[in-house]
Amino acid sequence: MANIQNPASQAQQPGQGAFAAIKARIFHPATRQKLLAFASLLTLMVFFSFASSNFLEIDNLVSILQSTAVNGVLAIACTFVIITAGIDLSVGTLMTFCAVMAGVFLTYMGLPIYIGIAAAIFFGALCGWVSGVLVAKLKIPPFIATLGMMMLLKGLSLVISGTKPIYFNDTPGFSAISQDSLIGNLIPALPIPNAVLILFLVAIAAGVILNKTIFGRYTFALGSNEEALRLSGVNVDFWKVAIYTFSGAICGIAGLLIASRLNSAQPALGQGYELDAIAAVVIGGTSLSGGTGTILGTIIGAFIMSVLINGLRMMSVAQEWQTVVTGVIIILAVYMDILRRRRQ
Amino acid sequence: MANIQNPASQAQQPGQGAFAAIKARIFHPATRQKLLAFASLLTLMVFFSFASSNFLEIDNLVSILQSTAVNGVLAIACTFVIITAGIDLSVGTLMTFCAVMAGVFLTYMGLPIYIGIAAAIFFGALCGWVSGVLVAKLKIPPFIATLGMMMLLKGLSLVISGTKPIYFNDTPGFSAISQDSLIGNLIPALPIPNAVLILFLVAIAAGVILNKTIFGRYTFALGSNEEALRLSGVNVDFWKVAIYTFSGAICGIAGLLIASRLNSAQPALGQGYELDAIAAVVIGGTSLSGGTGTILGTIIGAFIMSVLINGLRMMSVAQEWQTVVTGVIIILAVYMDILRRRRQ
Amino acid sequence: MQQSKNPGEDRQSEASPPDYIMSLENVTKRFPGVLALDNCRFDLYPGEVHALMGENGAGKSTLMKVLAGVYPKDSGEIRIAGQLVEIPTPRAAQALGIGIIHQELNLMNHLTAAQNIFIGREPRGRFGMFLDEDALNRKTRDIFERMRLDLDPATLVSELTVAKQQMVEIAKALSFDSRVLIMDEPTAALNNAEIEDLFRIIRQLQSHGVGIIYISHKMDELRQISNRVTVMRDGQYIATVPTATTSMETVIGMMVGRQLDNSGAQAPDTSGNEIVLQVKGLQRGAFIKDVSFSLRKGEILGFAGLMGAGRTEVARAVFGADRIDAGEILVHGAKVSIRSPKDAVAHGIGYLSEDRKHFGLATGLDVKTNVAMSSMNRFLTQGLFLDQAAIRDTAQGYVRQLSIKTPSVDQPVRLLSGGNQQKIVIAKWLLRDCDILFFDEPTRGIDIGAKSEIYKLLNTLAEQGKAIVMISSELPEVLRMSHRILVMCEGRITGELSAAEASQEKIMQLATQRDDTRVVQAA
Amino acid sequence: DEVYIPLISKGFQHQFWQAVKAGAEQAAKDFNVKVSFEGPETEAMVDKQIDMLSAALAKKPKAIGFAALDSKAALPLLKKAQAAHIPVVAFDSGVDSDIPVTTAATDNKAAAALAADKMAELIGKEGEVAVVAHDQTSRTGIDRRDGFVERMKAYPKIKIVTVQYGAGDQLKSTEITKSILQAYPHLKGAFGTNEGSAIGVLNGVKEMKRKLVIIGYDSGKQQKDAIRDGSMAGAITQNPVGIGYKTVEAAVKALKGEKLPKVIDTGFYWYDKSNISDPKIAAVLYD
Ligand SMILES: Nc1ncnc2c1ncn2[C@@H]1O[C@H](COP(=O)(O)OP(=O)(O)OP(=O)(O)O)[C@@H](O)[C@H]1O
Ligand SMILES: Nc1ncnc2c1ncn2[C@@H]1O[C@H](COP(=O)(O)OP(=O)(O)OP(=O)(O)O)[C@@H](O)[C@H]1O
Ligand SMILES: [Mg+2]
Ligand SMILES: [Mg+2]
Repeated sequence: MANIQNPASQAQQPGQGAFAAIKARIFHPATRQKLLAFASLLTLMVFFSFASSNFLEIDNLVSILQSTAVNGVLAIACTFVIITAGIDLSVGTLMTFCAVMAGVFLTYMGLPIYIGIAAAIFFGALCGWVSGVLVAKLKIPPFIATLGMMMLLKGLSLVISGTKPIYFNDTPGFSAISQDSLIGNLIPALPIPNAVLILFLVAIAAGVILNKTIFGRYTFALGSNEEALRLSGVNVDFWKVAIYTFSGAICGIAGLLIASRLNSAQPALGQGYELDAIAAVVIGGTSLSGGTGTILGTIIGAFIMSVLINGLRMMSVAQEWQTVVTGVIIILAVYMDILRRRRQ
Repeated sequence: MANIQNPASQAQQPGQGAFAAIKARIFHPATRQKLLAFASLLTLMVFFSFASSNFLEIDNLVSILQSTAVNGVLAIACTFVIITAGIDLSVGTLMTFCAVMAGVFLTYMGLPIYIGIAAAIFFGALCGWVSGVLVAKLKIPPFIATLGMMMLLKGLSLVISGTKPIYFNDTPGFSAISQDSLIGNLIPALPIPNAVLILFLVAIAAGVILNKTIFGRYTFALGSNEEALRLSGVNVDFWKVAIYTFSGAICGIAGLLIASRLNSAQPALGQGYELDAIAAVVIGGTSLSGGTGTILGTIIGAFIMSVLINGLRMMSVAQEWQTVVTGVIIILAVYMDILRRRRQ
Repeated sequence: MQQSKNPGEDRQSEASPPDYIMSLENVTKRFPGVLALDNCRFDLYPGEVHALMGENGAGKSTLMKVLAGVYPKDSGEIRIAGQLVEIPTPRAAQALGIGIIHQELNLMNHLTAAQNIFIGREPRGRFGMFLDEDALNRKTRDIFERMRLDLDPATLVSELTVAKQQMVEIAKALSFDSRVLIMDEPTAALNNAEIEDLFRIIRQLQSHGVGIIYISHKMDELRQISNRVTVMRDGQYIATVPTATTSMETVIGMMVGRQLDNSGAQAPDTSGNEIVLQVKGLQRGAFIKDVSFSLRKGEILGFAGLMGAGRTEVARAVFGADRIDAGEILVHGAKVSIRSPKDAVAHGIGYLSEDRKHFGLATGLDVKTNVAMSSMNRFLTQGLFLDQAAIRDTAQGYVRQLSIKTPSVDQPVRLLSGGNQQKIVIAKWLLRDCDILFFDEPTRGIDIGAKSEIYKLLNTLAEQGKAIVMISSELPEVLRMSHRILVMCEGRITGELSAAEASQEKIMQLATQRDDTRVVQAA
Repeated sequence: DEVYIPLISKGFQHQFWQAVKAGAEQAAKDFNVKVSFEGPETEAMVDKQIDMLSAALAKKPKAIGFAALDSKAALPLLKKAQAAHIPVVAFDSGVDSDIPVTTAATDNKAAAALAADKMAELIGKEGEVAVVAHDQTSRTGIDRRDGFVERMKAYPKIKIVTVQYGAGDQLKSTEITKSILQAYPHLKGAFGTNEGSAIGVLNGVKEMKRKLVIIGYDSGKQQKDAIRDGSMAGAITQNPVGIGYKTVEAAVKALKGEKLPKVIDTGFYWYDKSNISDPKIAAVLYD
């Protein structure tokens, strides 16, 4: 709505020449937005590199990357749901639930590692499917369906694990999923952990799915006008369930990442992670009212969050002030995104 | 949207007689809905009174009432914002912030009690005003604006209190706000604490404001079609800010209630409370997409939540299972509400 | 510059004579990529009905929104009663005595009709604090009575049909007692009887000296109601002419810049063709009562009736958008089970909704996605990926074929004018290539040029062997296009007319043929 | 009929509380009573704990075990218990009141001071040290932080460069540790004030491939493994099972009218590679 009352002050001049045309291509709204989305991130990084001498060291950059992995993957999962104008509060505890299920198959049952991986993703998809059915078939608002799922899964993780962490010591190679560095083995100067590699692979796959496939197209259409999509003869419920299922499966990957990183499934962890993930998505320019969004934006949003937290820690800012600053920056980042859009 | 596809099976029969007319009045949708909203609550209460012999004792009922007070008041605050199709994630930490501010004025400065009360409400309104400006003027989505405020206020509470609880021992009478019983003094058989009295007073005031004043009218109109309201020449931004401010002031009252109950301002408390409050609102039949809602429903929703938790505790259900059951019941309660509406 | 372009114009004076109640000079309004108003002008006398004409996207609504304080103008002058004014907000417009009925409905669905009408001007009761709901309903009832509208002021707007909602919008505009009243396609959703009522009200306002700006694509209305006509094209002012002395062909010529072919095609005989769709005993609550009909290949079957007759309901039910209580649907002679629009589309049935904003378009998405919306499967490569280039080409093809006015196929649909949006819905169903097509008010809000294109299109589709149901509340259109006409009233089919025997009178008679029990009530 | 004793703790999801619960359940079996165990999700939720206490009192228990998050806030309910002649046994940390018949607790401050002494010893009494604490506002969090920080003042050449809080969340504590290590390249030691924090420190150090003296708190499989393989220098353990057991035992004794000491010190121990298998230590550790 807002940009309908677009003040016309920035309107183009009539009679553009060839030069103007070239300029227009470079400053094409879509291109410009993507470039500008980096701006907040870069501003933050420049600021912190002045504020803390160690900030730009490779080790620290790697650890920023590493710390973005879990939130980044969760944020990608959320992006799909949010583009459909839904919301998913269960991503954090679902991640934990998947980690616990991997633990059940690997540690309790002693099955081979790939079964554990498959189990995490399968149970993620299964729980996503349940949320999807609640939302699509029973018409329960996503906020409530996933709030309920959040609590349900939190409880189940504790029940299944007996409120004890499940360790993966008996599954050699499990911790490598997240902690080893395939890239580092090839290029020693870039000791980027696999978790980050997985984040980027998931992001690329998600980006392709969102932009190049029918699944992605329906994701946008659902968020834009569900009824119109239904009346176009599309099985809206099916696709909605599919989107939640897919998003759940991605949470399963996040579960593997965190379990592998901690070499254990920590059943009590997870609540609160959903807010970080949603914040990343929205900072990245995806609208909570649905119909728009990009994976690239989400990734940038996730990096803004982790750079911010890392930088404040590097500056040894007191924790209570870290919270204050994070709150302010979240608002600011989204505000800048809004200004950017309005200008177009 | 949903009621357009209203299945016609329940359609009225043509040619209703006088009898049918009377029946229709008794079963008038609005009346019936309100009656039915109690049904879930009563079902729960009947169930628990069989499951636990102590459940129906006056002490326990009073303790249920007492434990509903804070969440009930927060849920009332949320109701206004949710009816505008917004959301307020900051209610929990705002409540805490107001409690801390009361502590600053009463304990740190030693001012008289009514100044502390005024301060809590004033700072609640002030913070609500800030959220309102972020949402209405800067067009930041309510989810993000209030998420940012949630973090900001959490941090500020810690900063101001020096991360220590502020006790109200030097303010005699402060604990009476919530813990004494005016009703109990009059009718000893009903030792209902003042907190509950305040909850009901706030509810009645909120109900009147929502249904009988222009403020309430615009609250509904905003949630129903903001653009139409704007085109009708109403200063939409002003009213939106006013609604968030009002909601903030109610959070200030919640802050007083909790501070008085604990005889201290606990600066770390508050996060997570917003989800309980929102759950109560939605269980009470207010739609997250805005435009509809009742205070009575919200109160019933808040009672459903606290009866549930109390009942499970009385049954000594293991805590992890309590979480599971709560998740399921939240979904069920909302689903029943949806079924009920669909039937109309 | 304007004058040199428009030698035919009869009022050339630069300054606004004092008798203008309102005048606009050189108003320009630019949207990103679109020059919506290009030095446009307009003026209005008290007590006149001044029609504003132009093709879809000509800038009519934009001009009116500038007047109503919705959009700020980039440049230009607005005078009210000779006084230079700025109109930054809708409130300012109201204060200046400008009332508007917007082209799109702008109602708050969760509020009652009365609450909508007086939003922002609620009568207050005691202490000026509480709302006086009784006074509100009383005042609303007065307005409804003036309009001869039979509607309970306390009905929720969401429970009203589009037509009734439009009446509420009209009532709202009337309630302002404005000096200038803008009506942007007020009759698009109304039937003849309602239009008559509206015209009666307009004449009444006229006699009280209210100046009325009237936008419509229905030519016959202009004849009936307007004193002068101003034509716009591409955001520019073309000319102003008195209605009485100007032929409609001239006006149309100024609008589209060419002559239109208006000859009605001779209805072909399709009675021997294969029956592709047969509906038997369709029943849905109180809305559809025992509706049966059949549709042949190559046939255009008109559905006529008054507002709320149940035509939309029938189409939605056959299309699977609503559940039905009873009834059989046969496609190509075989009984089919249609439980959702997906099933319907799978059986080759398409449905163009009468409410494009809510049911037809994902307005936040771009043109090409909307065109491809129900045919995505067709653009799959390797069963997974979408062939973006093909989607783009296809969409561009339709933009050209239907003369859709849009900067590119990447433009979000919500930025297009109403008529162009409608064309995109049509493109969507053309692309889907269904055998059976329900067109529900296909020309609602469409300009005369585009209308004749759509008629041509319908005829072509029929010639290609498609079976078409055309629901329309414009009788001339039904009469002109249909090979056969079904008339509905209160959920039943009250009669069938062949193209030859059909006439406005006959249709109206069937359309008001109520149930016996009801006739007594109505009398 | 059966004697019922509810225990209201400060939490339930952490291993520590699960061990307390296990001790309480053991005692319940030994003394033939019924117990229940409940605590809020985070140690910030003072009012939720009070609701729990209130519900527990409504169940008309014979006695009650209570680990107050904020004892002043709980006072009205404790008075109510007293009026109903329900003996209250405080556990884990004290209650500022004379209502409890006894208190079964660890002196967290002294325990953390011991950790500081060990740290000083292990890093050679000089250098930079960091604290990753689990909470900024809870009693245990504050006591362990302050106990450690205050004792370190006795070592002038040791500098505590930063205290950060990770909510006992392993992942958050890992990230915090990594940024601390990055910001203070010369760090010689780190103290994690509970199990989650300690594991976080351990992970962070491991991921940064650094070598430093890590001291943990509480036990759990990962900490025990780390101490065995030398990546963690040692840790403080309380006796959570003992706390749970002693709490129930004291309640039973109170019901029988037996005299109880004002404080039952359940003790704390330093354990490292050398004594981890010692039966006395092994008995107070949990997985
Ligand atoms: N908010 C907007 N942003 C960008 N372009 C717009 C906007 N509103 C209108 N336009 C464009 O301005 C032009 C004029 O639109 P307008 O709605 O005034 O046409 P109209 O004459 O009312 O057409 P119709 O008869 O179809 O209603 C169109 O090209 C339209 O696409
Ligand atoms: N969702 C709904 N809830 C209640 N009544 C409805 C609903 N939809 C339609 N109706 C009623 O069903 C009847 C048929 O309406 P329908 O829209 O089919 O009429 P129509 O002949 O298409 O007329 P129109 O010109 O208004 O489109 C009307 O009386 C209308 O009030
Ligand atoms: Mg228009
Ligand atoms: Mg219709």
